[in-house]
Amino acid sequence: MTTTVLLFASWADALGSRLAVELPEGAQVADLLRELSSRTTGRALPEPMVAINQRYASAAQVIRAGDEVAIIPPVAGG
Amino acid sequence: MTTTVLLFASWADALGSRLAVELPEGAQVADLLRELSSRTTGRALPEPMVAINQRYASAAQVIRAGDEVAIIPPVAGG
Amino acid sequence: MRVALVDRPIDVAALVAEVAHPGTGATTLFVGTVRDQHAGRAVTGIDYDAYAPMAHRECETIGAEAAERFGTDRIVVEHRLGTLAVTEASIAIAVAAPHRVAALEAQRYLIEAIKARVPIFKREHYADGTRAWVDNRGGSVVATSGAPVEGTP
Amino acid sequence: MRVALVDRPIDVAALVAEVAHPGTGATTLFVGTVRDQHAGRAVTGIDYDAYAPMAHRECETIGAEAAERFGTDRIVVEHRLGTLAVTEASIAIAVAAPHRVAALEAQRYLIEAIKARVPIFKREHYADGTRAWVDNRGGSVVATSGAPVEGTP
Repeated sequence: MTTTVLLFASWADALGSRLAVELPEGAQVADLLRELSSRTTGRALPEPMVAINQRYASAAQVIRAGDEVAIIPPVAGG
Repeated sequence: MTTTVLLFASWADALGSRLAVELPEGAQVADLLRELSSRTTGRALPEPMVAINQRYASAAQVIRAGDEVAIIPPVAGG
Repeated sequence: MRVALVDRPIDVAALVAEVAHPGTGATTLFVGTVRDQHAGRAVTGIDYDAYAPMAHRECETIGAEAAERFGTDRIVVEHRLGTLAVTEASIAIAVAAPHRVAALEAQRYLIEAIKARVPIFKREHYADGTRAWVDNRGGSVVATSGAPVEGTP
Repeated sequence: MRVALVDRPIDVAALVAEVAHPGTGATTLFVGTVRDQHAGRAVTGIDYDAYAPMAHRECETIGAEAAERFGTDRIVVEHRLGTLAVTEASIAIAVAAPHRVAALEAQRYLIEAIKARVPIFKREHYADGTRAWVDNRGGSVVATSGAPVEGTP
């Protein structure tokens, strides 16, 4: 299953603002974060939240085909 | 000692906005309030604060000749 | 820090501009306005009266307290006196500070202290033509004028 | 209740006017502005970026929470995106309510929740030509661009 992941701020600087990631069926948010960490080894990136379909997701949430997945670094609004 | 007393809001409606009150030397704020109460018997006036020279005064503060004395009903600023 | 009792409409945007500074990251504005009702009665306007010299002095004291306590002197307070119509501003308080907590807490300190301590008085005008002095201790009516008064705004 | 992400200057006076209503007695405005320094470094501007559809949705959720919790839907939030100069407003929140406690507490709830939850990101521009993403967890710098960048405002 190929999932398109949106990235922002320092994560976008490191990996681009849109990334296609191959994940097994039934993959969870934690699996995605492990995969992304392997691509950023040695870089000082802040631990992100993950949103699925524009809502914050837990580490155990399963990613499904067609989900809008986003890597959200610590926010700075206001 | 004749003291000029400034009055506001409901107290001004009842007794006028400026009143000359005869007080003995050494009279305290409490004495002034007693004197004014005797002039407003039967009227539903709220208990006021007293200011001397534009500062809130205690019941025991002594009123001196030349003091600027004011009767301050419950405030309503804001 | 600036405080003023004014007898013309308050320009709230001007107050916000007045406290602006490159070193501030947060600005708060509080505006008190005349409501169309109070304690279940329809209100058409309010007269604000003051023991003006003491009210000015007490506002200055409160402003200095807030400046000291919250670490910013970028504070402006204007309180209007006279007869106000519904929706008009009776008070505006603008505060700017480097960080938001100071700006938020100074704003709250200022409005609470002004409401509790500054010798300003208000008389509400009701839709039935009567008027009454009210206060900030829960807003109870403490005295009502007898007959309806002409010229209620 | 209205929330918006905007790419032009925020007109704070218009926001205050937008929440006005004859039934409200208190209006609060919070404005966040770009400071000229942060963590000891001279700041010349900030880029605000967002995960825009989610940021808008999250602002609407927070606005609805505040409306429910504080009993007023006279709430307007505008957050600006793009490159802002020092003193420009990044966010403005206006709230009007019948009584001051609701207007003050809703304002604080809104700014705290927006700062904690809305996916908006900022990159500071420093006087030395560098830029860095910073966040709201105490404002620490979390990543710094390598070389100085041209065109810092």
